[in-house]
Amino acid sequence: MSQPYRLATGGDVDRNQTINFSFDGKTYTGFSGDTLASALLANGVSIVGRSFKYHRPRGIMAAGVEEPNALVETGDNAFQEPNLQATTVLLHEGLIARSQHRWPSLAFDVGEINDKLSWIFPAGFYYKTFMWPARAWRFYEYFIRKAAGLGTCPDKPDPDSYDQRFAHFDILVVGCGASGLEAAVQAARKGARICLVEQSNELGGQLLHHPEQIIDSLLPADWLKRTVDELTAFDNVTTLPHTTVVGNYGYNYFTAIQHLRTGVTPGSKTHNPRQRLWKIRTKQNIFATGAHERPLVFNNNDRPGVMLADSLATYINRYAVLPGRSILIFTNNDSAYRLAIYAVKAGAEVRITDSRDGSEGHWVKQAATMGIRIEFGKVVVSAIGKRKVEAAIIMSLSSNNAAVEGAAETVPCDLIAVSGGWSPVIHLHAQDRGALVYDKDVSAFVAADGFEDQPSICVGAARGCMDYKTSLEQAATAGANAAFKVGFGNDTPTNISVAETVVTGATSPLWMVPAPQGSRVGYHKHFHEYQNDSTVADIQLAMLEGFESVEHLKRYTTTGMATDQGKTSNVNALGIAAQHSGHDMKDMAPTTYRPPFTPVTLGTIAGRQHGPLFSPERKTPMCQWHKENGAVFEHVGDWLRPWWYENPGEDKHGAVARECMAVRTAVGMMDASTLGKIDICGPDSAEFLNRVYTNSWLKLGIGKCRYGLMLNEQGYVFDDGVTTRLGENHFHMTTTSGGAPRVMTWLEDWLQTEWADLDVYLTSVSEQWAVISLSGPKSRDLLRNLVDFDISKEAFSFMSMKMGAIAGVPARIFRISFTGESSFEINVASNHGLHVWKALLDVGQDFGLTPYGTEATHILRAEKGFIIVGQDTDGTNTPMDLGMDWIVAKNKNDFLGRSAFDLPVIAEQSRRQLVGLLPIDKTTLLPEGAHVTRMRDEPFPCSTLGHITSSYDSPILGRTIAMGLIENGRDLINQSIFARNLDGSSIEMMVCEPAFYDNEGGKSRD
Amino acid sequence: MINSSNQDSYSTQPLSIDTISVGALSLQQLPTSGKLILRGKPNDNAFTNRVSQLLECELPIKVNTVVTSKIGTVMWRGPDEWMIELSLDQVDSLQTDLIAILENQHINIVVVTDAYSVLRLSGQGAPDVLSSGCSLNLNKSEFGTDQCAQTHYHKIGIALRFVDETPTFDIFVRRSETEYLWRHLELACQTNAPH
Amino acid sequence: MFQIKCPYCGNREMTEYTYGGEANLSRPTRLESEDSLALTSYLFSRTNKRGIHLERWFHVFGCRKWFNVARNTITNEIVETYLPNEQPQVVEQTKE
Amino acid sequence: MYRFSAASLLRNAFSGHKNWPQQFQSVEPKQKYQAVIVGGGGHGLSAAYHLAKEFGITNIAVIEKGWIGGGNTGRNTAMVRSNYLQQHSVNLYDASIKMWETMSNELNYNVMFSQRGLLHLAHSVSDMQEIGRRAHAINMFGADAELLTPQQVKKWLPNINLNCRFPILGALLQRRGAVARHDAMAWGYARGATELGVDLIQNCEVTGFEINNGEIKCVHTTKGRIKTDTVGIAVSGHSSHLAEMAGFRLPIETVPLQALVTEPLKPVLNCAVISASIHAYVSQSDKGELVIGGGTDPYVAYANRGAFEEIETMMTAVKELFPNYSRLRIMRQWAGMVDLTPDRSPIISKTPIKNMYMDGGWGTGGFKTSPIGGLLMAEMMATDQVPVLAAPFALSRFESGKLIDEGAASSVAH
Ligand SMILES: Cc1cc2nc3c(=O)[nH]c(=O)nc-3n(C[C@H](O)[C@H](O)[C@H](O)COP(=O)(O)OP(=O)(O)OC[C@H]3O[C@@H](n4cnc5c(N)ncnc54)[C@H](O)[C@@H]3O)c2cc1C
Ligand SMILES: NC(=O)c1ccc[n+]([C@@H]2O[C@H](COP(=O)([O-])OP(=O)(O)OC[C@H]3O[C@@H](n4cnc5c(N)ncnc54)[C@H](O)[C@@H]3O)[C@@H](O)[C@H]2O)c1
Ligand SMILES: Cc1cc2nc3c(=O)[nH]c(=O)nc-3n(C[C@H](O)[C@H](O)[C@H](O)COP(=O)(O)O)c2cc1C
Ligand SMILES: [Zn+2]
Repeated sequence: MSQPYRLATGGDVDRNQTINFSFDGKTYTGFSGDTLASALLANGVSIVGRSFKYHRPRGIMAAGVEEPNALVETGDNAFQEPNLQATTVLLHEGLIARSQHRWPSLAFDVGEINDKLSWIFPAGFYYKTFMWPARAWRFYEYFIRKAAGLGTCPDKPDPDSYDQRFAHFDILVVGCGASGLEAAVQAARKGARICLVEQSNELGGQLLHHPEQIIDSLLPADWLKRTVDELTAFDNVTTLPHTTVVGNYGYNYFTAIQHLRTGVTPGSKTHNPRQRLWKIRTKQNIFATGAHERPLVFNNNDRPGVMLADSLATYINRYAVLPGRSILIFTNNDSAYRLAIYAVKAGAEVRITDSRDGSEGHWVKQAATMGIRIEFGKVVVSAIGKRKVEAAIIMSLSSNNAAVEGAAETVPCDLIAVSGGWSPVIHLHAQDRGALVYDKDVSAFVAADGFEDQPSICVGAARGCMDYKTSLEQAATAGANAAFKVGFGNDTPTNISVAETVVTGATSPLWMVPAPQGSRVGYHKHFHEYQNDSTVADIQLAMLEGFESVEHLKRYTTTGMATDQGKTSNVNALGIAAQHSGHDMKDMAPTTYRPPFTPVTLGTIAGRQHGPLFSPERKTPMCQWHKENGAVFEHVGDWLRPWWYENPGEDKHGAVARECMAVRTAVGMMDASTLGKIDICGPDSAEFLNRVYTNSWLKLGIGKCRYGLMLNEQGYVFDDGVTTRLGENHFHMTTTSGGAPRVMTWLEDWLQTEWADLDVYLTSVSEQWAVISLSGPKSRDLLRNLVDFDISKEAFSFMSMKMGAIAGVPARIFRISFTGESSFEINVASNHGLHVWKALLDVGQDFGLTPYGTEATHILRAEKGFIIVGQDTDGTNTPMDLGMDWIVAKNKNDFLGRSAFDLPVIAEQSRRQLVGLLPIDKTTLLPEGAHVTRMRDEPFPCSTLGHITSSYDSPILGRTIAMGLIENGRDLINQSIFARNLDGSSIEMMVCEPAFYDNEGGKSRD
Repeated sequence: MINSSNQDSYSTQPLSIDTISVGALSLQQLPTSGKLILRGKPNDNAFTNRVSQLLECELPIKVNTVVTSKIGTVMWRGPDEWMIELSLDQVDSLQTDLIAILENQHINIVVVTDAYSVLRLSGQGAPDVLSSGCSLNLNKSEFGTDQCAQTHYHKIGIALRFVDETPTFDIFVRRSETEYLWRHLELACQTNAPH
Repeated sequence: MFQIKCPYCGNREMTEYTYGGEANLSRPTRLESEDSLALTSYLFSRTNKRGIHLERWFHVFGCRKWFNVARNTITNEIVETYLPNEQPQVVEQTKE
Repeated sequence: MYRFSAASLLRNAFSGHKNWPQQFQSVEPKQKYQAVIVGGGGHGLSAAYHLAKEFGITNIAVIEKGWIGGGNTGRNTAMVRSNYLQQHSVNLYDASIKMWETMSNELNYNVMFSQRGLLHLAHSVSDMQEIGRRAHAINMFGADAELLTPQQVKKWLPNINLNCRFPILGALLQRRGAVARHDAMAWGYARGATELGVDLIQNCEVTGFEINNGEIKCVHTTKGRIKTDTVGIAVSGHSSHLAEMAGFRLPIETVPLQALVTEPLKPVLNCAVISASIHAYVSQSDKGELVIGGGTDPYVAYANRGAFEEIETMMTAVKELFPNYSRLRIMRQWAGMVDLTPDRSPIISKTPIKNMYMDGGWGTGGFKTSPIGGLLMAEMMATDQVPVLAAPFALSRFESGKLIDEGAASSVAH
């Protein structure tokens, strides 16, 4: 029969919509409205997973996010998703689910041997063994890793897409149970902007399975409808079902995960994202997040068929599934009596074992009236049945809860429903360091009172309030109050929903059921924590071994460290520890609560930020042309720059050599648009430059350019570039491409804080200007054809700037050179960049104009011994180290970094200095980064003299060249030293001045 | 002959595409507009008066506001910084005029026409599209008529201008980062437009 | 995640700002720095305050202004923001 | 010492695991100790162990304000490597790796030291230059380093997206690079120290020092006044606070550093991988979680938590490197407070107070050096001499300006 455990009537499932799904290859049917868990239960599937350590068979225990056992993998191939709780997977057509962490099958799992051997392997056993022989850990580890882990990671990129949204609200209400809805309605009525979030796909919380709960004389369904309708009518309310608030990062900043669709849409379009990350900024927050029921801890309490009482009620009333026929309820509080009533109504046989002495509560009385057998003062000491509960053993509990006594009765049953009390969901409060106190009445931790000035409050079950009437009152007050605090209306709620008062008996804590005297297994199978198989015995052992702090307990026993983060187990674990050490619960503190509340898909946080959207791929105005003309690109920061241009049949080496030679012998052109550019204006501009650069700027003539080095306050070079005086009070600064934002921020800093007296304005114009560097002996002849002014050597001297037109558009042209050849840096408005680039190409044909990339530039400048900041410097070099003493003004009182020159370290003898290096063998290319020794083949380990910063094969010189930062390098000029390969071999090289070509510099002035 | 607004050679807008629309949402790369950054002291009456006279509107001194005049719009960018957006062919003359009237004052006028491009996002749900990477509060009450703001979209800086109640926003973005923003917004439009 | 109130633009997410380190470090003049202690303590030494910390922030995605913030480094509460040429109103009392 | 072994496990199994001795013990402080170590993290515990073991000084106490190993030791991503840039650093860190290699046996405690290899990815020409320089340096200084091509990277990391936004051009491999079980190291040292007679005092905060003529005389704690004439400080993120108590100031800023774990998985990543330029690093724990970290939050904070922003940066980076990790889920995130120095190198040093020593400033990377840091501080405490390995890391370098710059190499934490 299909769905043998489905009830004929009732529930929120749609029996007209059958859904086919598979679990471990077997196909089943369920109904629309089911979760995977409810559908599996309806089909009588009792084993769903295996536990982490002992591989014990496990079934479904809960009905929501607190489920520790029933973890499955869904989807195939790229759509595979491991470790999902069957209780939170919505059933959908074609759902493929698999059990995990078992081999070869769920039913017969070889790993179960661990359970047999569990008596040898208590908590932390792995710290005590696997140490022989020495260093054998990697061997053991191989097997241990295989045995550990749960699901498997997909091996293909995620085909799904994810969305992100930032949103601002006045009030965030988390949880749409009775409390959350009431709070939201109250606040909405006052006019505040509200975000109402519910992790389940349906609104209603507990009300969804408490069908007898009358509110405002309405049945729950009707009250829910009325309330939701009212909320929907407000346009100041945003309701987000199937959305979980996962993180409270403080100061009213929350993250939430919205599930936008279920199931797999193969080939799904990017516009149909699977999940959305919300970043929510609010002013007031109400946590109406309910409470999680706790299990009771007895021998074999993890057997399939042991379920949380209220979860079982959920399956019966919400999903119309009664997964057993004969239910033994084991409780220490009144709430489970509701289940008794539902279960009997659904046709089950029910018997109740209550550890308390008695209760006069409403439901207890009702259950008694219905003739349900209730036994007080008794406990389940053990579950019987390995793959499914077959019976329970019951004994009496001694008056101090310390022992069990009397005869053991075996009660046949196919389900044991347990309720060990309720733990309010205080996670969001606690994540933000909200104070917690132990509440005796609730037997759990709740948010501490006295935070009226705080923006967040817990209400309803989340505050430990376990009856609807008070919860609703509390919620209504909180809602009105929150609205009032954000400036809407007064703090008095209107038309509070009223529930009947229900008398309930007190919860009597029972952290663990004592093991019967002489029991062989003792506490070794009392699981307080299911997924990681943490038992009462483990806690006892840890404490015996000196792990007293609960944080130690957690880490030694791994309790609370599983995917459910101890939602059902943490309070019990504390109770057990308290009991064991003789502490009062009020002196115990839970371990730290941390985001996320429930696990969050990594891809959801990444959103669309991957591939080209990971970070901007910045392109210059001429980029498209480069692409179409064989450019191989280099990533420089976010920029894409042509590295070299590959002609058909060329390799990198050939292409770069061709480009270099073109510049040296004819003319080349490079896109230098990525350079940082800053417009500097104001009466104190020259003084400002004087302070940020090492050299003098006051006397620079208008229209003249000068190279400058910027130092940080430690006296080390951090950027360089050419700055030009456009007018008396007006300069144009260039910076390195990568350093542009940093330099701008740095300059603003000095201007706005330390030197606020200087009248200077800075404006970034990096992207206003496209820059084309035209370089080579024929550059002038070429350019002449395109400009409308005199560019002769006499009229337009080296290191000066002129404005005029090129190819019909305005330009600023700078006579500066980074290659050592006669060069023109042509700046035109970015939108003209491509136009001018193409115009140059047209005219350039006759001159052998060759576009060249960054690699050629680097070679050309190295031939000249020009540094690249960041390559030939590493943030620890002074200008003197770089052989650039000439750029440090001797007569200036102060500039940034100057003071540091007085530090002993700067004056030190053995500093590394930039020198040129010539391999004795002209064809040997020195490895960049190679370190240097004075002696050939000096055995490693040894000390370094320094390292090679730049190394190239120079086409014009027909040999390899290099530069390096070498200790006392300048003293070694004309001596030979040795670069050392990784294998220790030596390459002999000669130290020289860092300049290899046209050392007089005549060419660039040409 | 030489004219910075020489339209023919303005061949290279950052994107080759102009407009997409998805449902009610549209995203558009606006044709290049003229843009000037104006710097000066807001408490210097000589400065503000002269600028106001020339622009025929008050200089927006109030934080995050926009003033529209015959010449174009003036956006607040900081306590001593404004951006004037105007038609391309008026950039040179306005620059010249400003320089002339503000002679000998500590001010600065910089043309940034090409440094930024402007994307126009319009349609119901536009704030949600922007919110896919922008943390600014775009609720109507917080960001509406005559308002502008500089903020960020994921990793890049943007400036937003509220255009109309459709709602329509103009987004000023660095030229080289335009494509990044466009691609993000295009996908966000597809997600947020009702299907 | 805290917000910072830019003295010019108003409250914005911290993601719009960059941190600029401790405020009120006094940069020794050339002469003073010949006493190298003044210089090295300016360069390296930090109060690293547990409690109210005076620090600098830059509104990089906004008005591009530097300003100062008094922030409690234990709770991240922003007590005050003020301009570079101003003095904070908080006099540090709280240690914890 | 009670020896842990397979045999002892079996023996205890037969008695229901009821007879295991305490691994370590928390006691109340005595009035006087020969030496006091402030901070019960890896460094403090290692110092105590080595002081007792190597120098025979056992009348000592470790004072811990919370629970031992609960500081950064308990919240770090447990990467152990010595592939630093500067010679002094490589020497120091490699000496520590050598101690790790024998630690399980030395302590008779399985610290799960797993030398599975560690890759630093290079995403640009300048990254390549940086790892090239580092590889050559490490090699020359006697530790191990190799340079990998992208194809070799793919062999080590079958799921890597070589062609990510910043394509991978190569990697630096250190085969002896490792991960370890961080808590076990703390507990192992604590057990070893207890065994040698050291007093571990938990839940006891140092609140002040009595200093006479520039000499340490007495330590004030929340459990009373303790006389001693030698003090070692190893409190990582709290260093400045302790220094303030002693009346001096440090070149340190304390910033949050965050990390997180995914749900446990079957083995999917068999080495550790760091990408400094796109800000993430990943390894898989023996239990199966992917342990992920990134860069620090930028501002001073003592809150043991950070901004979501950094988490987002890490997740985008991880997805960019391993697009198949996208559907995995994050189970828990946390943060520590790390003590950054200007040059990102530690301070192992005498202090302005006589007989007060410090082992700190390890910033984002001092888990790996718990053994050596502790040993060096122990030697200073026992002899008042500065060992050769420690000398370059003295506080005085911030007066001379002779820094040991590891900044370039540590833009991402590990
Ligand atoms: C997220 C993260 C990832 C990291 N990843 C790595 C990594 O992969 N590899 C690596 O090598 N390093 C890593 N680190 C750095 C590493 O964790 C630390 O450098 C190292 O643990 C420091 O050890 P410690 O013993 O000095 O400090 P801690 O372990 O922090 O111990 C200091 C102890 O001092 C105590 N204390 C402080 N003040 C007082 C007081 N007044 N009185 C008494 N006790 C006090 C503290 O409670 C604390 O327990 C990481 C750090 C973090 C936060
Ligand atoms: N012992 C008992 O009898 C018992 C126990 C619990 C609740 N209740 C009853 O239920 C009434 C409470 O209703 P309530 O509204 O306080 O709780 P509830 O459990 O009905 O509702 C809480 C809702 O919050 C949601 N939620 C929790 N964390 C969330 C998150 N991070 N993000 C999004 N959604 C989240 C849950 O899915 C749930 O729907 C109580 O007043 C009580 O009468 C009774
Ligand atoms: C290497 C490593 C692995 C971890 N694995 C887990 C884990 O599997 N489950 C878990 O809940 N926490 C895990 N944690 C995090 C701890 O639970 C905890 O968050 C961390 O030690 C910081 O302590 P705190 O959160 O109590 O402040 C791990 C931490 C580290 C350093
Ligand atoms: Zn601002």
